[in-house]
Amino acid sequence: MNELPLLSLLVALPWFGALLLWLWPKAPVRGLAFIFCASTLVLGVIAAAGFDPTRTGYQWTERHAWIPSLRIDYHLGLDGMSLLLVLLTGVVSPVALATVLRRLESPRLAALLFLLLQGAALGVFVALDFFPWFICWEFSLVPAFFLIKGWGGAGAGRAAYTFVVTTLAGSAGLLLAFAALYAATGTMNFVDLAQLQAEGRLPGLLTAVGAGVPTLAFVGALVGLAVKAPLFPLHTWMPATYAEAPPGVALFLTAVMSKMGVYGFFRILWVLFPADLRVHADLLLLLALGGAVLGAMAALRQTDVRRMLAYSSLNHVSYCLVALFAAAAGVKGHEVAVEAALSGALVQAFNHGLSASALFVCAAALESRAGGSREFARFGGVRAVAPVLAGMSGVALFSSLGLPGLNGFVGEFLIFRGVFGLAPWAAVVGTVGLLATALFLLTFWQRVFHGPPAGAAAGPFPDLDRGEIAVLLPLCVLMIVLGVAPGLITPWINPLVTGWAATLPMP
Amino acid sequence: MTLSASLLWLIPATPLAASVFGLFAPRTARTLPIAGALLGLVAALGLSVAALAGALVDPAVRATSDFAWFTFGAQTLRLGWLLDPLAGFMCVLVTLIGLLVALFSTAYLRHDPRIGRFFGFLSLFVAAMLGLLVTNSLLLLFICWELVGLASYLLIGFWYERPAAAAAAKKAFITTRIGDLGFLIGLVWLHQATGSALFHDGGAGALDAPTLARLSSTLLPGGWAVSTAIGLLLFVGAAGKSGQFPLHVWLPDAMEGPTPVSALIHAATMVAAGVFLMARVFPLMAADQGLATVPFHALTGVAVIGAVTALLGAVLAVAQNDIKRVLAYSTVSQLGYMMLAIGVGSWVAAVFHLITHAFFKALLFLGAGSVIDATHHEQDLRRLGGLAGRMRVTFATFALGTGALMGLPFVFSGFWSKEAILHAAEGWTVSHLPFAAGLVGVVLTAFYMTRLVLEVFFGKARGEGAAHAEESPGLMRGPLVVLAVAAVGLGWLGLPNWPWLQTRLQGGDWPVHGLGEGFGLMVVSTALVLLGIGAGWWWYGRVKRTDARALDPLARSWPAVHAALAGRLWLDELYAATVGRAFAMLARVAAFFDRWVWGGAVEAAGRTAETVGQVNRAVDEDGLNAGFDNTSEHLRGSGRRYAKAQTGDAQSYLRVVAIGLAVVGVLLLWGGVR
Amino acid sequence: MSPLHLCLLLSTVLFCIGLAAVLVRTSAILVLLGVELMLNAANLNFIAFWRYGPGGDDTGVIFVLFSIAVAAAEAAVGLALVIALHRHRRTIALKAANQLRG
Amino acid sequence: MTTTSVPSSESWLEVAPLQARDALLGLLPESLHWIASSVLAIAVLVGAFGLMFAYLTLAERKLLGRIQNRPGPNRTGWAGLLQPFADAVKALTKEDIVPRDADKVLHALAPVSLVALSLIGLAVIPFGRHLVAIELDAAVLYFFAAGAATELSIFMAGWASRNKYSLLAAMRALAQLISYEVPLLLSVVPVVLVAGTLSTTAIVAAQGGWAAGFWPHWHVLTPWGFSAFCLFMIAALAESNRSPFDLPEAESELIAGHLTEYSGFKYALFFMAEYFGMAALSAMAVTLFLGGWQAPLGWLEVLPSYVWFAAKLLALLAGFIWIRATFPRLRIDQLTRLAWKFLVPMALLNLANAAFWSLTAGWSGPLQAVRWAVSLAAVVVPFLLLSRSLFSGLGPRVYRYAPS
Amino acid sequence: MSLAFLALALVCVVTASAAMISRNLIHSALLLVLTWIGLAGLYLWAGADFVGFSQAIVYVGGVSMVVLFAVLLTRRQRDEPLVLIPEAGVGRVVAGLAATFWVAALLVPAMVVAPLVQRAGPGPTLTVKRIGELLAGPHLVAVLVVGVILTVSLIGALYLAAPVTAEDQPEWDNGGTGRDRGNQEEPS
Repeated sequence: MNELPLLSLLVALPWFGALLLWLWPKAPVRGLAFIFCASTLVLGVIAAAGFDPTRTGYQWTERHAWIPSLRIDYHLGLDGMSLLLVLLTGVVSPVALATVLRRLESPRLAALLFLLLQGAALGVFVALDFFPWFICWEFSLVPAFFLIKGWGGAGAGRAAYTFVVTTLAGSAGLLLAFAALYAATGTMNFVDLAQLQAEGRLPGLLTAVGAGVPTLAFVGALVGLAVKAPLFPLHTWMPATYAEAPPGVALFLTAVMSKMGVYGFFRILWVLFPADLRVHADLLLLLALGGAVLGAMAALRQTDVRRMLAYSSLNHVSYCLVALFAAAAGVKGHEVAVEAALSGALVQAFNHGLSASALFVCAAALESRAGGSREFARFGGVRAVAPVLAGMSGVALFSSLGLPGLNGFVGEFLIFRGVFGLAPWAAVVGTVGLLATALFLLTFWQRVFHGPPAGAAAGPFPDLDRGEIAVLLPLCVLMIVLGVAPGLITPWINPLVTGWAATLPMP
Repeated sequence: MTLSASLLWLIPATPLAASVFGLFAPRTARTLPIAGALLGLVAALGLSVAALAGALVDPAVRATSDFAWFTFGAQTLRLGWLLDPLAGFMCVLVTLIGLLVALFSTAYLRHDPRIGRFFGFLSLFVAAMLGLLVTNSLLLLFICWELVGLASYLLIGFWYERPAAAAAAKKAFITTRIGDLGFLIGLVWLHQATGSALFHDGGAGALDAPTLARLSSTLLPGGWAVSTAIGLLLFVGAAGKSGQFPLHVWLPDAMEGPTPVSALIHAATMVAAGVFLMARVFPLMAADQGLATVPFHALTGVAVIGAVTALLGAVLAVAQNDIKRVLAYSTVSQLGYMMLAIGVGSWVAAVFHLITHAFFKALLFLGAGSVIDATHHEQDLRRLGGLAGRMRVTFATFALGTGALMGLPFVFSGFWSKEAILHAAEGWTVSHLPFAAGLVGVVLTAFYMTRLVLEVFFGKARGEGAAHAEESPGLMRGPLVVLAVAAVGLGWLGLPNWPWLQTRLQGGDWPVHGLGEGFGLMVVSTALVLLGIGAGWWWYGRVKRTDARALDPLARSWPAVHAALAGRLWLDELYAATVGRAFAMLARVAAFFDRWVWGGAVEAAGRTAETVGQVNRAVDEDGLNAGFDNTSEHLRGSGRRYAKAQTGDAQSYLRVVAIGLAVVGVLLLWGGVR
Repeated sequence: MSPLHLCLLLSTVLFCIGLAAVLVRTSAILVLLGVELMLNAANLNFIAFWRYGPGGDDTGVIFVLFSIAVAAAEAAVGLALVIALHRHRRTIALKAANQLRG
Repeated sequence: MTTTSVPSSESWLEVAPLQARDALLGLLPESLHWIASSVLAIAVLVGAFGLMFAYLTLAERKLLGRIQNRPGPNRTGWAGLLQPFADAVKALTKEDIVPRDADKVLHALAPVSLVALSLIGLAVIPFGRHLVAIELDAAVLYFFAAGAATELSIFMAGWASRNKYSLLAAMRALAQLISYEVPLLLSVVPVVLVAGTLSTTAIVAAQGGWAAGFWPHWHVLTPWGFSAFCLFMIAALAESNRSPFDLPEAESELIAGHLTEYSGFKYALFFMAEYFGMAALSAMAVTLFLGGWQAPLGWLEVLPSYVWFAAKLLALLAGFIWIRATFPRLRIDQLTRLAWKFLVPMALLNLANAAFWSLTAGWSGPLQAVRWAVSLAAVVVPFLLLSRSLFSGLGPRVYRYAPS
Repeated sequence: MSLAFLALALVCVVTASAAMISRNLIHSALLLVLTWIGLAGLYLWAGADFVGFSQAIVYVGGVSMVVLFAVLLTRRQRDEPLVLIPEAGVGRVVAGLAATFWVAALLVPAMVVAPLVQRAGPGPTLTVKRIGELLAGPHLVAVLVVGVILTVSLIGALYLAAPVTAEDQPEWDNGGTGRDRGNQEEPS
């Protein structure tokens, strides 16, 4: 138990930065915003350094009574998974912030809102009590809404509206679920609930509350999380939102916000409702596969860069969920496959964060050079005119394609290794998704980068400037390094995954 | 000086390091990337020779050195390097041909501004290929396999300004990708089944006997042995990469890339990777041979596909008008022969043919390259012709290559390796059809090569490019000569009576039998070759075409057949019609569903919420508010009436007070109120 | 009719006269005089009850003393008001002072 | 005269009046005794004071003359003794003119009410040891109640004559009377405080006896007493419109003030009322401060009590006349300022002084001297301060009317 | 019943009603003074000497003066007759009398019916000393309060009545300066 309140600091710093920006009129906005944004990465690294992977359970925990009468605690903690996602947020946020603030005449409000958003996202990853968790979960919507609405494209208003409303509708289910849990157990703390579940008393307590309550609670939580990490049928808000949102925000949305959904699946559904998850595993697996395959298919049809990227991130996140649901159906004897699937899901979540960010930055670069238009047709032969942009986006593209040697492959291989072990048919269908992904990404690459310079590329099309390179380079290096040596991040999640695999029921 | 297994990783590492120069150097850099690449190749060649020497010390032993990649959950993925004669020979082959092609490219691409990038990609390709050859793990093999695919994509699409090249690159990558998916499933299944990612891990590896016995014994629901299924899945990957039917369509289009690329990648090395894979995992493929109960044997599938591809490649090569496409189809056909050899059980013959084919096919391609360079990028046969006189060395080397390809008896390496395959095919117990296909292939091969030679080198120069062609520079002719020597000499390594190569590859004894035993077969094949040449001469030698637009003699005699062949049997259109449209349809359905069905549902939810809001407002507005409004109006009205009572006249108030006093008094006193 | 009743009768009469004046007369000063009269009638009551009542304590008398003092103060203020009213309205008719109305 | 029992110990002179009364009453039936005695008392009072009035007018004119170095009226009778009767005849024979629009009733009522009210005040004054018309418990209060009513008459006079000047004069007179009634009453309060009673006979009794044989207990001979006496006399002067304060009917002012429209007998009545008022106030002063009928020295008791009373009264009246002859007339603003800024504060402080005096009654020996010293200081210091402040405001007079 | 009481009662009633009926304000004021004197007499008759005399001093001395001054100060413009104050409408009179009648209708029967405890014989005697003790004793607070009330009300009355600032002065009251403020035309 480390004594430094690192996690509170982690969440508070961005918010403090936002406050400072708000209060200090003459603040050097960009510098200040970056300092606070990057500070979370520094803290993340410190947390990682102090993190003892071999020990299971939560570290850097802080637990103080918040509302004693309701037994609600201000409980923060870090386990392998949250550490991974905190680091992801730490890496992606500066990238997103840079993209948001690029060539913005009055960056103050945007930076302020972004910092709020980042704080809320970090809050979600470290909170261990439903109360603070849900607050951060909901609060993240507010700045996102305003960022999208304020600096988004033409249809931003409507997109932001649908985004917030659908997410809220979903989280209403979540709230109901935890209300039921609270009614049954009297506590909302994840750790205590997990303990109850481990002792097997949770289902009994829930049925005590009402006949159908356990399933209802499960469905509520599932819907809430499914909307956030777009599980197939509930993803309709995503394309419009990613297309209309300002590139930086879209980047943050896809890289981090969708991971909040995946994190929720692991932290809540996997831990608290394993039985229900197992019962519905097949259906959910089908949906996730649908997301993956149909998502990729739909991406093929898109002519708008960002909408295509939206579908591609739907595809990738769906792969994580495929792995999760396959693992949910796992039984004793399939430990290896379950471990492969779960660690694959987490690694994929992390890697997709990186590759999606890079892709969105490139999309932003393309957009800014084509006068805000996002249609493929507006581009052609960009590689001839802007080779560095082509090179960087090539790396990002092939990483999200799953080319071995880059980080995308590691997650993909683990997921397929796991899913094949658990549900071979799903793996086979999944490969169709992979093929489609390769197809639409290369089509995009061919239409935009190859061929003679045409459209916007014909006109003044400056190559990446120092700012953009400074943002993209670390991402590409990270992608290559993690591709070659995924061992850097897997040790954190291994004990977690082994623990989960050990709890598989008898066949 | 021998190279131990643990240093094997140096072989792929050096070209990789060289590629970094090419890729990250500034775009217009020339000398640094070229020098880097050549140096890398030379070093790799040296190391490969050392490794081969090491392996040949004791051909039977497989030296491995393993390392842990990363752990997931409780499992640790271990990868490793493997040194055996097969790897050694292949490394030498790749590095040698790579070097020669690199030298050729320095001249061939001297005008191209992005030559630095080209050599970067080239080194990357060689590195990936070498990695693939020396690995002891199927996973690492898969990783290199994909990187090779990437390199081919980059090289095919090198001149990305040309849309055709870009499309070809994408098509190549996608088609190989389809194969790779099969490979991935196979890889995953193997790891699932064997628990190890290594081939040979002291008995626990995937290809070690005990695991193979376990695999072949476990049966799938359909009765198939697991090993068969995994074998076939891996074969799908190999088919993709080696351009076997039905995944061969990308190879002819890959000719869009620069000729040295075609020479190195699409003739000698990369396409051979599939065959190498089959050779490497042969024990797995053959695991189910002994089981009679198993309904289908993996190798049978390979043989059938190999035969079909051989026949198909040869047939399609006949009607092509592009010099490189003819050679491409010829490669497809030869790869078919190699797969046929593996299918019939003799992977050694396949490897032997692979080695010889690599050299003479590289020779032919580079010859074609020199012709193209000389005629200022003229690739259409109809506009070539009469180059024999102008380009003597190219013609001579090209003729030697053609001889080796057709398998002219005794002198050329092609003859011996093809003989070995036909001999093995003849001995195949399952069915004789592959043998027959092989023979027909021999005839067709002879025919289209003769056509090619006659069209290009003999007759009148039909295009102005051909008219002014003069011999290529020295740097291009050097490699041609070396390759010509190899094309001729290599055959003697694997003579039936002196099977030096085969024993080394087999790592054990190889039946030595005199010339007489397979003599009958040799006579038949020689006859077929001569038949092919004669036919070739009959159609194309007798009356030289003088006009580029003149009808192809073959078309005159069999127009329908020729048109079919020219259209490549409309296979591409067939694919487009079936797979392409299915995909597009699926995509359209997905997009439609996405926009209307799910979107619709959300939209509907939104609409209902709005209408509920509307109704609520209406009720609220007309119902409740109206009620409140008029009551308050009523109150205000009465209020105003009462206000009138306040007259302001004090006395009127006092009167009221007095009366009130009286009334209250009366009530209190007598009202009995108390 | 006991003496007490007589006294009470007298005070009632005086009271009613005062009340009538207050209710009827229009002149502010007369209304004030009416009020004074009503007050004196009340005082008379006190003294009557002191004189003829069960007796025992003299609070009645004390009360009358205070009542007289307060009545004097009241008269002074009332008439000051009348003078102020006159200054603004030029008349002392009560009708003039009817601004405070609904 | 209430039928008081006659103590036999006193000299027969003391009781002579009582005895005469009893003799007269004896003639009447018992039931009429009460009425007869009161009528007798009234008759005696009116007679005595009427006679005194007459000769007082004469005395005044003679004294003024003598002060102004002239003989005064000496034509009627020996040295003018018959002058009052001559005046009376003149008043009665003069034509009584009443203005046409005058309020006849009020015009007639005014002088009559004034005289009546002046007289009824005398009922409570103890002329002798047993010579007091009505023995009232709240005698002092009765006397000032009567005094207060006189203002009404003056108003009636001023108002009824329908004459702007008379009305204005009446208003000014009333202002003066009201503003001096306050110090009058306040100066009486210390006496009541020390005596502890409102009854005049008790007050006179309280002033009996002599300290150290020769120093009578008269209130005037104490520091607060003397100060109170002076204040009382000044206020009395103002109340009876005499000398320095005779502004209302001063010749140099508004003609005859509120008496302009009066002539003949009504005017005489007003004149008579004025003198009765003056006499009543002097009598009250004697009772309160000069020890009433108490003899100045022990052995002077031999003379009857009413003789001492008469002597003191005549002395005071002479003082009045003397003051009239010597002091200049005060302007209305000086007059009111004197009242509110000097007399009232002095009276209030005097009240405190008297309180101190009565609380420290028990002191004896040396403390007695301390008591005197403090009391004396309590009179002198405020007097000096107030008088200085009194004249501080005087500066050149600002003539609001006359053009500067 | 004693003759004195009847006489005094008669005086009071007659003068009071006359005062209230009289059309001339001064007359009604003076008649009311008589009523007050009658009342003082009644108090004396009842044996409460002190009250009677204080009634005399306060009402006859003080209040009457205030009333009369008020009447004088609020006389109409010089040119309007003083006497005739326009009477209100008949309706007002009838209503007022009706109200008075109702109050009377309440008081008289109430008085008659009320179970009054009577004490025959001579009334209690009340000496000034007794009153003094009472005032200085239990009723000390009341005395102080009345003192405050008097001071405050008199100062208030003074403030209300006196025209403190120029604009308070009505235009017709030229503040005794002789100049008619209304029309400030230049002297020709």
